[in-house]
Amino acid sequence: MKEIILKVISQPTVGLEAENIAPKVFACKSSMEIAGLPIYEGNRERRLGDFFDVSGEAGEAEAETRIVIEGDVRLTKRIGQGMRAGEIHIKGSAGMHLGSKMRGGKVTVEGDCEAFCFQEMRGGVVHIKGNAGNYLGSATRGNWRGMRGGTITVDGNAGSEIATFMKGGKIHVKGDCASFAGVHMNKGFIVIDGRAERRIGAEMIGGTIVANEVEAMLAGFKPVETVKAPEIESEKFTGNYKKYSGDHADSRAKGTVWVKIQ
Amino acid sequence: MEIHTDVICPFCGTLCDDIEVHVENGRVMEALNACKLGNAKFMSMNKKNRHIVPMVRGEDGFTETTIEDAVERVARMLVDAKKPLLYGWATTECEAQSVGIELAEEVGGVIDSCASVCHGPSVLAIQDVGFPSVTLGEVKNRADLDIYWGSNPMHAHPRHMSRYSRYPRGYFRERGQQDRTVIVIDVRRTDTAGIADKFLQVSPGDDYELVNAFRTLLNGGDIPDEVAGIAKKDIASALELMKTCQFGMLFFGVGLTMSPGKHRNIDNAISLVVDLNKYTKFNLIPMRGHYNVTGFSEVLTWQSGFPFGVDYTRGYPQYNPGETTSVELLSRGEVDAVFVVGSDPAANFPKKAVEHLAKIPSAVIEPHETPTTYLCDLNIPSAIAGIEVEGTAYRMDNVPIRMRKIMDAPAGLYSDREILEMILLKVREIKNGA
Amino acid sequence: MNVTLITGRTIKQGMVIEHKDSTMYTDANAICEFDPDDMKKLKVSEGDTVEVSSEAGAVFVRAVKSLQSPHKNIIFIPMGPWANQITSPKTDSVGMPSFKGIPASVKLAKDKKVLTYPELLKQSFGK
Amino acid sequence: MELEIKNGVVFDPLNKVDGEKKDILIRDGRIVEKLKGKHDVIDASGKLVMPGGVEIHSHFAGGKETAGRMLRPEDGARTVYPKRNGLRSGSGYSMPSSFTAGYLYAQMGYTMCNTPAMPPLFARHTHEELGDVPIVDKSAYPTFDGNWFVMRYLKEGDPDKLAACVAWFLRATKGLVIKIVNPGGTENWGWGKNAVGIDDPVIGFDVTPAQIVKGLAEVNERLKLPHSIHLHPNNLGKPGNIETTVETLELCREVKSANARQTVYLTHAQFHSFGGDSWKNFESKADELAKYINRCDHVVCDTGNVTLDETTTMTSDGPMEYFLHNLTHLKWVNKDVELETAPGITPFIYSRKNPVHSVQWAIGLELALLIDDPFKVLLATDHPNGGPFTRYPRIIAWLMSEPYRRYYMEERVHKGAQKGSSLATLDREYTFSDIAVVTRAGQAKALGLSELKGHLGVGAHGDVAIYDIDPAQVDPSKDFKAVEKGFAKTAYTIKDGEIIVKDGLIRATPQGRTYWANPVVDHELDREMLKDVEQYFKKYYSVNLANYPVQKEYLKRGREIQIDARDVK
Repeated sequence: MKEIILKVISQPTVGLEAENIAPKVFACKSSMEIAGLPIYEGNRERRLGDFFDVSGEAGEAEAETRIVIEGDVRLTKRIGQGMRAGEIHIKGSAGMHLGSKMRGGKVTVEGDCEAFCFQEMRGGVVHIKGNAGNYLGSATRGNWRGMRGGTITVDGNAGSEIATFMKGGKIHVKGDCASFAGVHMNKGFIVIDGRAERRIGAEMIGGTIVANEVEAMLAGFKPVETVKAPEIESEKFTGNYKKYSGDHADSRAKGTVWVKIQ
Repeated sequence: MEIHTDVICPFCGTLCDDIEVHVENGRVMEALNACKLGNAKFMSMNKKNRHIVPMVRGEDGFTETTIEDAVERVARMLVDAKKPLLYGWATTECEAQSVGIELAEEVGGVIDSCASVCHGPSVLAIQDVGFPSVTLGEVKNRADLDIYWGSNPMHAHPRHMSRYSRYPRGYFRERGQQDRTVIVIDVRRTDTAGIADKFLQVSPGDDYELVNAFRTLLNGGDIPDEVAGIAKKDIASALELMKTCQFGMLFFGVGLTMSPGKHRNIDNAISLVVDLNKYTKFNLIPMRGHYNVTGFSEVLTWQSGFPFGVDYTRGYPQYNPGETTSVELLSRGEVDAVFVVGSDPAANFPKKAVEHLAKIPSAVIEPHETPTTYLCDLNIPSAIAGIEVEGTAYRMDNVPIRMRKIMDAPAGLYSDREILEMILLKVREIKNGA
Repeated sequence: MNVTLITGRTIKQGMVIEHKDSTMYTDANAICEFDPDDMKKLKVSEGDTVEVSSEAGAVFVRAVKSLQSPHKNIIFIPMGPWANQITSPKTDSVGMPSFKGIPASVKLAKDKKVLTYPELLKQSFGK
Repeated sequence: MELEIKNGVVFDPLNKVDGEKKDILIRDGRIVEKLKGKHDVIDASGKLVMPGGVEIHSHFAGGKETAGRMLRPEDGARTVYPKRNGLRSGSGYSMPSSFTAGYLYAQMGYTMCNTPAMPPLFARHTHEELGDVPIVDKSAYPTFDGNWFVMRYLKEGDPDKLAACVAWFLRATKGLVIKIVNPGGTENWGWGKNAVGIDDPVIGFDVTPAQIVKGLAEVNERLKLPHSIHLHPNNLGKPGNIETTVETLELCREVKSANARQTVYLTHAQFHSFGGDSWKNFESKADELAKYINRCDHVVCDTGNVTLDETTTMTSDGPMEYFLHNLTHLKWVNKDVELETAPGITPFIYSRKNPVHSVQWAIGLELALLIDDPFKVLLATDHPNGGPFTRYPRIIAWLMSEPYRRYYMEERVHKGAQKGSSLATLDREYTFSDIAVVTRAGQAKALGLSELKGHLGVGAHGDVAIYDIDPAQVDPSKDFKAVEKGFAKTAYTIKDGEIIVKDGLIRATPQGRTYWANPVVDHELDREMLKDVEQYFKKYYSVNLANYPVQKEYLKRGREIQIDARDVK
């Protein structure tokens, strides 16, 4: 795999839209060509090279291309949108819509990511070493088909409404999770190692959530049983867990939430 | 004396269209049928010292300028900006809103309305789960149960209950009030709660839990003895009223959209209403605040596909509230100019958002002095829509009504639409010249 | 005293929307409605200045006895520049700030002046 | 302004021109025999020339159309149209926004579009929005299915006032056509109920769907309206509904036509041609409907083709949309309109893998192929209900090519379509002339606007579509892809003699006309009827009568069709 390095020169306050920062677009291009790619600063079309020093070499194909971003790109949106293969490594924090509709490949973020990242993801592997913003791995506005595949791991905390309308794949949050984790979830798997704020699994009709601790369970969740060291979605968990079914606010509810008994 | 009948009140989303206004020598003498709010608006037409001339901020405060100069300044500000925000639009007519949308598209900006800090969450909820609704005449003719949740019409929509819900006689409700039951759900015992048959005092921020409890019970599940500060038996008995009525209505206000959970409160409430349709006829209507905030979302939707928070910076409409809405854009510092029409964000936005507004180039079209005219660099006063200018407005239930003109604006004042058209023309001139 | 802050519309405020340049506007908006029992607890009387603070900041407003009580531990400030000194800009990425249900605290500040909006804006934004 | 279109291969069925090489001359917006002076020339050699397309039934603008867009930002985000070449931007796959809809229709060669279900109370909205649909001429059909005045006069047996009242509503809403959607069912939906058979009672009004249909059909002819009643019968989309459909059509058999045309227009016939009694034994009854229509002269229908897309269903048939929502559990909009009607909306995904959807796909095509006279079966998808109007080129290709249909039957759709329909046995292939009928000439004729629209004879509007298809070179049966591509974007679209589209690109965006009917009845009768209207308004509507009628300002280029109906006394 070959590597292109983008070093941040500046980040304009109005932000950038940079769906062109993606392995598929970079593949087979020279660093000069890459620096010449359009990138959008508000309503102005600019060049990627105006904001990033480009070095290295892109691969012959999407799968052969790794992009390393050095610096903080919190204000750059849409990096890796729709990627199917290849790799993106951000050595800082990432902006909105990172990896949205991603189907494959690998994304690593050393810092945090903003809201609306990895929406409607279908495949690939994501590792966020800092915190993730609201709507991580969720559906876009109005869509009832959210994340369908792939895995996202967050070492820190995650914001509210992660995995809305989830239909598959896995999200693992090693820290805490704000409210409405897995709202309207249908299928898929969420694991929260820390504490989940209230309204976890709200309006879920399917899928599975495991949490170490919850602020409160909604009335629509019915305790089913207590299980010692359960195996959930082929993963082993240690300790005692209380299993709930819900959210029975919806008559079709077939979701499951497991909460560790402290 | 001129007597104008069937006048439309340009105040709240109830959009009463039965006002009789008496005008003598350019003064409003009376506004019959209007509520306190409407009356105050009509009477404010007699205010002295209205600004006629645009004002521009200089080193020593504001100085007067010509409309031509003001138009050119706004046009330049918009053309120079990389991401201008065009905000407001709830208190002007659809014809002006339409020009505003064209202007936003032309300058590649973001256009957003007061909906984003009012019923925007309701729209997000509708987009997730739908919107079983009716026009207000259906309520008047059929409803035997009206629920006001997180809304206080006695204060915000004073004639709502007398025109449509609590009091009127309808085709199938000949006895008026006697045929109807009213439930109020709120965090305080509001004045509206005072005239309700049943009041549920929900603990602040727990509305979602309460809806969840209603739905769970409705679906045959069980709930704890108390949810959201309300005893199970009270929840159950309110639910029984909902299930057994012939035609139920849920009117919900910003008490739900502004509380923790925001759009999810509405999302779940809508689902409750959908569920209730298995038992009886049940619908809902949001209590929209400003008289034409609904009209703006209609016009923007048929023109762009999306109802508020539309970002045209890429030349096509993009919509993602939470990203493309005003409070984020301002508090994240993502916009570099603000143009306000028919709104008062300096009064209505949290301080952090206003801080950025105060820093960047800004302009406002507004008939009166407001915190926003105080903070903006340029003010263009305009004629008052719905009184001095005719045009379309949409009621809270999306019914379009043509507002009447009942008096002339003071000489020298233009309508919002005319000013916007001048700016649009100037923008095109500048762009073509550049 | 720790309270939950609710902001919202009132009929009085609606009646002065076209008169923001007058003292009526300050009178209708720079107020804080209390549950009467809470007022007793705080030793606040009608018309006293109180300081309300939240994570976002602090503001001085006049105490008013709520006519829509009881609402223990809940205070109400009409929407406007005063309330918005202390409302939260946090929108949970949905566009809507938190105007209701905000954790806040109140204390009596008898000798403090309630600012008019130009004074308030000048103080907050330097303009 | 003069224009000569030279050497094109012209299909103009209303003037019996069938693929002849012919020049079309346009002066001052109208087709003429001779030009006077200097003029532009379009060389249409080797190209297909047809009158501008006429869309008789498409939900492209109006209150529920906008509610549908608002409901589905995900549909908006799916397809976006950037601002360019002086055109406005827009969005929407199944439900394009207003400017975009006008551009897309013009690019396909359409020059008139009619929006078929306007709740009278929302007429102002519809006209505001129509003003933002550029290029095409247009009209709107106000709905009368649950109109309280109509039901009251039917019950009281007062056909004169009924006629006067319908005339008043057309005038007040600036509407062209009497539209009926699920008669009686939309009023019953006010109580969460429906009317599934034509004799079901309407709660609180003591009338039946049959009375509403028959009564309005008679009024329609007494008022001598250009079009017949435009009918969406009870029981749409339910297995076995063919019975209701035929019964409903039969109600209008004896009604005497005032304008020598059909007395009932059955819209989206596909949705009304279902057999079986559940989704399990669901089957096509297109043959039965076709047989009926072939036998009689009082019915014209459109197909209501299903195009196998993800779309947004929207109709004034509120109970049907609720039914659909309960099948799919997808988000659902309902919008009952006081004293009038009850629209609903829900997204729908027609899947090629689904046997029912595949049969529905087949039914639309069967109808077109089984009904002998193409003037009796027009092409429409009930946009966006069966699929977006942008799929018309594909439907045209299906109709013209048996191999293309066979390919779909065998490779693309569920095998259930072979069992549940007769499509596999049909080898009829539409000619270009047939296509000209089902996309323009037939529509214009059925609408009663064939003096001006749908043909290229002298006096007609100078609306012409020129397609890059050479009938001498292209065999539609084999080259179906070329047909599909050719009909997607015109080489030229000419509207009122002005070149609007060239090589598929929009070059001008004039404002089209809005047609509306104004039947003038006896003055005394009108006054008597208005007294009732005033009383009802005060008591039951939520707006004042004075604020109800649509002001002329809302029609940017209104065209009143005044009709002398003073013999209605």
